[in-house]
Amino acid sequence: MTWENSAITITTLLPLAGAIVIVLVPKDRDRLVRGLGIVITGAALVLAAAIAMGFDYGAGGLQYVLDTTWIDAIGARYHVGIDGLSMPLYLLTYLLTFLCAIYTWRYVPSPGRTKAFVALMLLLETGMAGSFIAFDLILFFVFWELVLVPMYFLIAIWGSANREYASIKFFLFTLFGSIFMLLGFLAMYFTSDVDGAHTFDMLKLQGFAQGGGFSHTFQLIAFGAIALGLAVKVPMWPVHTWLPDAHTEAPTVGSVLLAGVMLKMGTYGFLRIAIPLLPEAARVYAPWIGLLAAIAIVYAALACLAQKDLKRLIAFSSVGHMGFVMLGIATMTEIGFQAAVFGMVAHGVITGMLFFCVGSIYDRYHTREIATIGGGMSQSMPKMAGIFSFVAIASLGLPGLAGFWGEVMSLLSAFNPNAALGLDVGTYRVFMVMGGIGTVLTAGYFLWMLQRVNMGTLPERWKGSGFPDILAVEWVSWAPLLVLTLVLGLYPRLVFGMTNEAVRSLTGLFGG
Amino acid sequence: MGSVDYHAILPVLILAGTVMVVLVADSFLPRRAAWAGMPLAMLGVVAALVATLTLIGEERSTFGGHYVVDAFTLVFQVLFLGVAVVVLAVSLRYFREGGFYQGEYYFLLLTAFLGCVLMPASRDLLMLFISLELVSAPGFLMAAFRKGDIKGNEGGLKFFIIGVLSTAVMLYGMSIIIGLTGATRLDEVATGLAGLSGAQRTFADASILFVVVGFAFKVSAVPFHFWAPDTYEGAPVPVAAFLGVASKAAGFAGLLQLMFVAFIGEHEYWVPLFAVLSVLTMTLGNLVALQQKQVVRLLAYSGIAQAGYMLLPFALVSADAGVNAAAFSAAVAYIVIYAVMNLGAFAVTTAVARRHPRLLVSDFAGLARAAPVLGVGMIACMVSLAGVPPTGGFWGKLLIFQAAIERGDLGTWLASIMVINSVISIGYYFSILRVIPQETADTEPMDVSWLVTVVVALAIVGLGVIFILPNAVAHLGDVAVLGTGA
Amino acid sequence: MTSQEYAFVVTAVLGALAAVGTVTARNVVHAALYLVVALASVGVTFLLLGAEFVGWVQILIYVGAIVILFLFGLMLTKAPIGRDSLDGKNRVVGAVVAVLVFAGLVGLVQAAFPFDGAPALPAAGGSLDIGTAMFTDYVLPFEAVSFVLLAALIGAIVLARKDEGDPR
Amino acid sequence: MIRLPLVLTFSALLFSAGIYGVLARRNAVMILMAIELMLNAVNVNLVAFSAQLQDVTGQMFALFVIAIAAAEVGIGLALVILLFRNRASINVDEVSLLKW
Amino acid sequence: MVGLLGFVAAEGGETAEQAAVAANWFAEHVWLIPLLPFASGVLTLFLGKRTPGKGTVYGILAVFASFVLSLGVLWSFAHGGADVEQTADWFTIGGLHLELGVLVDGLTAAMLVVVTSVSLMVQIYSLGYMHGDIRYTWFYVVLSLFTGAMLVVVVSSNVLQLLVGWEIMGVCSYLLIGHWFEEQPNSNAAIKAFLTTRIGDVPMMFGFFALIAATGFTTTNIGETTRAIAEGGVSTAFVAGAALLLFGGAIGKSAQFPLHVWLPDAMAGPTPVSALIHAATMVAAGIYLVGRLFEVFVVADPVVLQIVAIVAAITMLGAALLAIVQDDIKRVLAYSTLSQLAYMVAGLGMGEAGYTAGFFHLFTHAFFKALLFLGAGSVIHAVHSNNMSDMGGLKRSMPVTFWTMLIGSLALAGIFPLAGFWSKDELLVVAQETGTTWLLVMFLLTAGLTAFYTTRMVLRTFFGTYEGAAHPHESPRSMTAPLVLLASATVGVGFLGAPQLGAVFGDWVHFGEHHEAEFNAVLALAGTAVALVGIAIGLAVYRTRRATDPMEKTLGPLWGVLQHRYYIDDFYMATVVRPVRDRVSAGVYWTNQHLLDGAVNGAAALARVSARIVMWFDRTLIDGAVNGAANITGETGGLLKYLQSGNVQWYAIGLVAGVIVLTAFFIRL
Repeated sequence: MTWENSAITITTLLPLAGAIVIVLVPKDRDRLVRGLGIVITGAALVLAAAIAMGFDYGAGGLQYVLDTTWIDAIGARYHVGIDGLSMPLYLLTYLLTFLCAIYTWRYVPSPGRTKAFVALMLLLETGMAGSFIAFDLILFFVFWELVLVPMYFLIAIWGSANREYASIKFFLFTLFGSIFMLLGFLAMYFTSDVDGAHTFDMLKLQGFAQGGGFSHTFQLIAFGAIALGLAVKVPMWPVHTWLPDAHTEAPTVGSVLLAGVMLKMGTYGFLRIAIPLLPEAARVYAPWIGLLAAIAIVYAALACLAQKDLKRLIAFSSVGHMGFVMLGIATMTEIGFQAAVFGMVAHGVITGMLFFCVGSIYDRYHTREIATIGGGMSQSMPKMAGIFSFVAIASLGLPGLAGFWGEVMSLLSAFNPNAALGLDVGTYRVFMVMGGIGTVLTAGYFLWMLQRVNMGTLPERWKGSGFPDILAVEWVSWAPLLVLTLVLGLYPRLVFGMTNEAVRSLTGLFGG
Repeated sequence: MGSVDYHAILPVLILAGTVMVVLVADSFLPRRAAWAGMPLAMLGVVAALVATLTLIGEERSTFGGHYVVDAFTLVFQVLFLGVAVVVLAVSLRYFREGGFYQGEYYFLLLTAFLGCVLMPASRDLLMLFISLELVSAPGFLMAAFRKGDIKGNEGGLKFFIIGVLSTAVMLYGMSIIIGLTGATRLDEVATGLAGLSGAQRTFADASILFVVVGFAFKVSAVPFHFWAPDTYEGAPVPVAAFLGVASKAAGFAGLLQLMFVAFIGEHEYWVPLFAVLSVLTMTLGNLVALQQKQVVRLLAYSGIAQAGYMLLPFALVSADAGVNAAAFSAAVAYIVIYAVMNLGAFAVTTAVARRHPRLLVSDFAGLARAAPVLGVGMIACMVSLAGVPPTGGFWGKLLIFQAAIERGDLGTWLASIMVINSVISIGYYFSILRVIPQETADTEPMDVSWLVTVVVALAIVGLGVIFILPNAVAHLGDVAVLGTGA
Repeated sequence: MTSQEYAFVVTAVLGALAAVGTVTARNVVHAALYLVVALASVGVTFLLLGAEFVGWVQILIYVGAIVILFLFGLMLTKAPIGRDSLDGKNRVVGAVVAVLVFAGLVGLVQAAFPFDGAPALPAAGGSLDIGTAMFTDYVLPFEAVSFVLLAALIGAIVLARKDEGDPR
Repeated sequence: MIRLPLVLTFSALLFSAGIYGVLARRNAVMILMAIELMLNAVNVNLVAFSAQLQDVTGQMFALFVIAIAAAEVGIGLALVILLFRNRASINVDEVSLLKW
Repeated sequence: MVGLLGFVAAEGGETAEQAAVAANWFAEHVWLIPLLPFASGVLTLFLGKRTPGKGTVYGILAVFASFVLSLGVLWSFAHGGADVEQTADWFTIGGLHLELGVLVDGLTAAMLVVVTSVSLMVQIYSLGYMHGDIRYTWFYVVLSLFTGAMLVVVVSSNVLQLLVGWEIMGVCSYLLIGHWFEEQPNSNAAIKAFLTTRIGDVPMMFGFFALIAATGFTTTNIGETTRAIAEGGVSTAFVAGAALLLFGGAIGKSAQFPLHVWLPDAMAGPTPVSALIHAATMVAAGIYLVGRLFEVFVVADPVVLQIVAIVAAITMLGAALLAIVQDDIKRVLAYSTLSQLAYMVAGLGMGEAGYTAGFFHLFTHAFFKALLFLGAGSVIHAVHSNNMSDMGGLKRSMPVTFWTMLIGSLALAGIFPLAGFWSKDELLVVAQETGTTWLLVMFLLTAGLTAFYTTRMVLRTFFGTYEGAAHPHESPRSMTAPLVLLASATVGVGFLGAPQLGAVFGDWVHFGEHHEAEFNAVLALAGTAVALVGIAIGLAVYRTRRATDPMEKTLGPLWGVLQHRYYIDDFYMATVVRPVRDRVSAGVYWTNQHLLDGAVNGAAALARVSARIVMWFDRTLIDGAVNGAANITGETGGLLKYLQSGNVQWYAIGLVAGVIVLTAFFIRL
């Protein structure tokens, strides 16, 4: 065991170990548990950062690889590694969870139960991080599903009024999707023949696919199944309906991690599995994915306009933003893929931050109804209002802030999709125009939201309620995201630099 | 006919001895101390378990091949003895406080487990039959152990009537098979059957079905399942645990031997039969379970559905020995995993029964607060039973699934049906799961026997081990497959 | 047709009638008596087949012991008399099912062992072998069965006995 | 001597009669009796085959079946008596508290 | 510092060599110009409230420094400096290489001066005007950010960098229009402005994409992309499309028909903001964009430029007419701005020849329009009302304001020798030279109208009797000083383009070969004459102050049309809204509540109503399918459970029947 081959295993499993430690802490040591949460996630973040430091960004391919036997009965191996595509998302996972742990320092949402809360959060972290490093389909699937149960409980226990419905809907929807995904995996496994054996190894399958191992029809079917599973998680229109409920009902930390990281698992899956392993099918499906993505953008923006609930609005906006990511992916171009990864990171940072804001607003007002809040937040909490506006504006894609590059590059890539798709550019230009309309509508609902929340005068009912403006804990947990929003906007190379090599080899699969 | 291999039957001897000791001791114990039967029984079971463990790696045969010790036997014997430990542990308080006849109960329970332990080692029709009866007869009695409760009587009687009826049908089948083949040893039966043709073969096939009925009753396969929900509900909860886990696993231990050894040559005939049984069982079990409000009843239907999954590998048998081995090992692995998660669920239910005797689903609300270990344990078991990845239940299903896909055509269809069923099953497992973390007015901590807590914790650990090292369980099946030579 | 076969046919017809009587009689005691006849005819069949040991066991245990047990059971439960009190509502269904079973079984038997040209059975015999086998090859099942009986005995006592006071 | 099909037919009749009894009788003791008929049918088969095959196995089996049958009767009657004590009736069609 | 010394030295008339060194220094440090205001914005944000003067000092100093540097850059061009392009790697995405860069040519230099000087004036002016405002520091923060963003647009050497500045500018505009967001109309106006311009920005962005695509997705550099377009390789339709898309951005930002509706509403912002953003600088960015990418327009099908000219003509005349009927002094100026912006667009619409003229008008207009707005602000500050009906007779109480505004007004009317005269005259000359007579007529017509409404404004504000409630007084120094400075600029800058003086502006800003502007006495006279006629009519009509506007009677039904802004806003509402309204009866009330103001709100309402439909779709169909499946399985279970009847004999029948059926089915006979 060297650092090289064990680093990501240690980093990924550290939160899991931490969760076990936390379970063993006495129940009444509330502060200790929260402190431990911060320390563990912090340590994991440091390790992740160390991995990032040691990563050779110039080289393509996997690094920190560990490939060893695991469940030979079903042919699954423990194959982990990290490349430019995983790196930004891997780091994002640790950063967001760490910040969530800090945010939790102040209080754990009703009904308390700090231990369980922190432990589930850590379990979630392992699941999320693991899905970004797994290079074996079953291993990937395990991590993918590992996320499900903790998130279910985060929503079901610490959620708001309608939590039961939301949590079950979330669970069933995603499980439904992942069953299809698993079927797709198994189909690939049984069809594959590498050195006379079936395999779940992504890289081997990729080679097998390149060698023409999967027939055209097979690819179409397998891609359909896998894409369905991934699409639910993304979520793509029209299988997104779990998301507004889940996001809305989840506790703040849950929403942040859900929006910030979990949705990316779906889009990442497209880049990591669906497209490289089934490139022919990807080519066929691409325009349809693009269409759904374009619909999602417009649809979500319209839906946002109809929202009366602040958190629900943000939730719907995620659908639209992920639409841009999917549009980028659907172009199958280098720019599109890069845009997608950037979009994922940016969405994680910005929407995560938006959920933090909404959570804190809710803490003070104890309502999420925009009409009840009634405006005037700039008067009661000028700093909060300022931060909220900043993040909202970042989210609507203002150039110079993180949200911009993912959107604009995704639209740019749609201008001319990969020639290998053999499509008339017109199709994608229509998507591009829909995306453009979406950006206008997006600006519309965000500004309208700001008008109704921040602007105007403080309604009578809130006068004298003495809301505290942003608290120290909030500053600490938010500052990194705010800085990142700005830095990514001004210096997008931070992400593009990481992903360049990996994306190049990905696009290489299409000869485009 | 050599001398008896005492090492081989040592576990059985110890268990039988314990049965007698418990019985005798009970007559000398004052009523206040009647609970002492439990530690005695526990001691014997643990000793038997140790004796079994010393046999690991051995291949022995005694009593003229009626009793065989091999990997298959050992896997199941260890499983049964482990289950016995758990059932005993959860029984203590339930029976002590319920005013039951404790000594007799432990006596009957151990007798039933004696039958369980004999089942996998039995390699002829007669021993299988007697082992089955040894499991059933005490079962009938224990099911009615809540003497004052009409429901208990009713459950016991129904269990008995259906049990005896199916036994009669099975015996009829066995008599014909013996007559046609002139053999009772399973391997000889297989050879005998291979020599049949024409109408005699047809009669033999029909008889195979009759024989299957006896075991299908035991594993509660549709349409031989009707007793199960009523009996589980009427029986004391630990007895339901026994019926739901040990008795069912014993049924499968017998069925596996019959189908994979004795009747393997006739698979073309019975594979579609098992396909139908499996599909019917899982589908009906799941759909009806969705309607249940009473937890034990729900677990009964859940057990029916799970039996459907376990029956599926039987429908995968073909001429391809590789596929058969995969199916066999999948079935064994699933049974083991099923035992762990279902026992956990029953253990929790037993503890909850103390405060909420009616055991409605809603009675589990707030369990996570009132008894955290139980709450977590129940959640883990439910999630696992539902087959949510990557829990034990998932791995078990995946093994079956893989075998099914490997088999192709019919297997693919069955696999799809199983997937759909798994999805449906989430509905009712979650109906329990979701109430557990709820906040209730009644937040007073639940008084739980430390034995139950330990058992539930063990179940959690067990599920955790399966979760982290699924390989280990997956290989249990491989180990067992060697023993049958299938 | 040998004389033994004639004897068997008579026994069988008698036994069959008694069996039908057992399941259709309106009086519980009659039913029990029919059962005695049916079981006795089975015992006689065993004897005719040359299985003496089993035949005598049948007659002694069943006719002697089990039927008495039934009668006790009937008395203890004060079983009423009359068609409605003995038969359920699914007589017709039961009859249809039973006829189907009978037809099916006879069909299978006839197909597998055609009546024409079926050889006469030799005497079963072997009562001595039974004794030896019981305590050699069959010692394990024998012991196991004894546990079944023991369990049945103990359990039956526990369930059937009238508790005073506490135990439920 | 006796031809096998005849014996088997007798057995089939006993078995069918037993099935009818189990399905049609409402009195629990009557059901028990019917079951005894079924088990006896099995024994008839076993002994007949034992004769045909000239092998004691069938007879051995029959002896075990008799023993088990005795045990079952004991258990059955115990259950019936228990039921009677609690309900003052042993009609099985009235016993349907547990359903659905 | 070396450069600065060199600058001083060069001014002192030292050697040409030193001057060249100094000139290069300025050109090479252009990047500092946008950076300084950004830095000051950040400083003000974090330290402003703790600094004396509440942070205003950072902004003013930074803009002053930028202004000096800009002058230096312009000066370097005046001394024959060459175009400078500096770039630094930014990032690479796929094959697309992006650079951060500055591109300095004459156009940039001129724009830099305009932006920094007006910004400086406005910042100083705001010291007084915004004094005591609740978000005083914040105002300066945004003002600084705006200036920085505008400067980024001006110096950008690549389209995406330009887009960054462009959008930040938009957001600053939004923030400033909504500065007093406690009042809902203000925030409405802010949103309207942002969204309307964004509707233009999206096509513009697509236009950029087209440019990038023309290079094969390799670069975003303005020079290289336009070269790629010009050198062919892409179809003419593609070029025309790209040009039109780009023009979309200009239509939005420069408030041309049909996206002009936001600008009048934008007057809801503080007056200094109107002066800086909605008169002098940001609205000119659209024109600047067209100029920056003019290569695309030139090589494109001529029809593109014709479209540009037609749009300009419509806006020019239409807005001028609207200005006549306004009572709000800022709205008068706003429509005037629309109209004047259209002049510039029209100049560009005449092709290469009009390039210099168009930008010269932009240059002069920036100064006198800023002056007029600041003057109007001074008046508003005094009378606490925007309406001219609340003013009158302020000549005496506010002399400085009056005189400076008078200069500005005359410049706007195009009276010799003020700035407006020269630039308008140049446009007339180009129109005549290029033979676009119809445009010439439009120019003259608009000029007459301009003179008329300007006269109306001055008369109604400063002459007659005061009718307001407050006690008017002259504004403080901080406000009058910028007025005076701008007034002197208004007097001076026109001569930069005077043909008689060599028209140095043309040396700086030209497209292709420098187009030497001729002086055409006939046209000059015609222009002046038209203006004078306008003034005369104005004087005649408004010499005596009346309760109702005399034009109301004169114009008859036209008055109503103009009051309703040609019903354009209403038209948007009706065409977009009615289809929905007819179907959704509940929508009627709702629409009335929310859609009274303008097209953007109308569009938003349409969006909101369709959003409801979308929500319904979401809830009913998609969720419905999921729930439906769940119900079906549940119901099946509900029926199946009755199999478990509780009667054990039924169980037995089930068992035996099962055996029979299974045997019958599977037995091999």
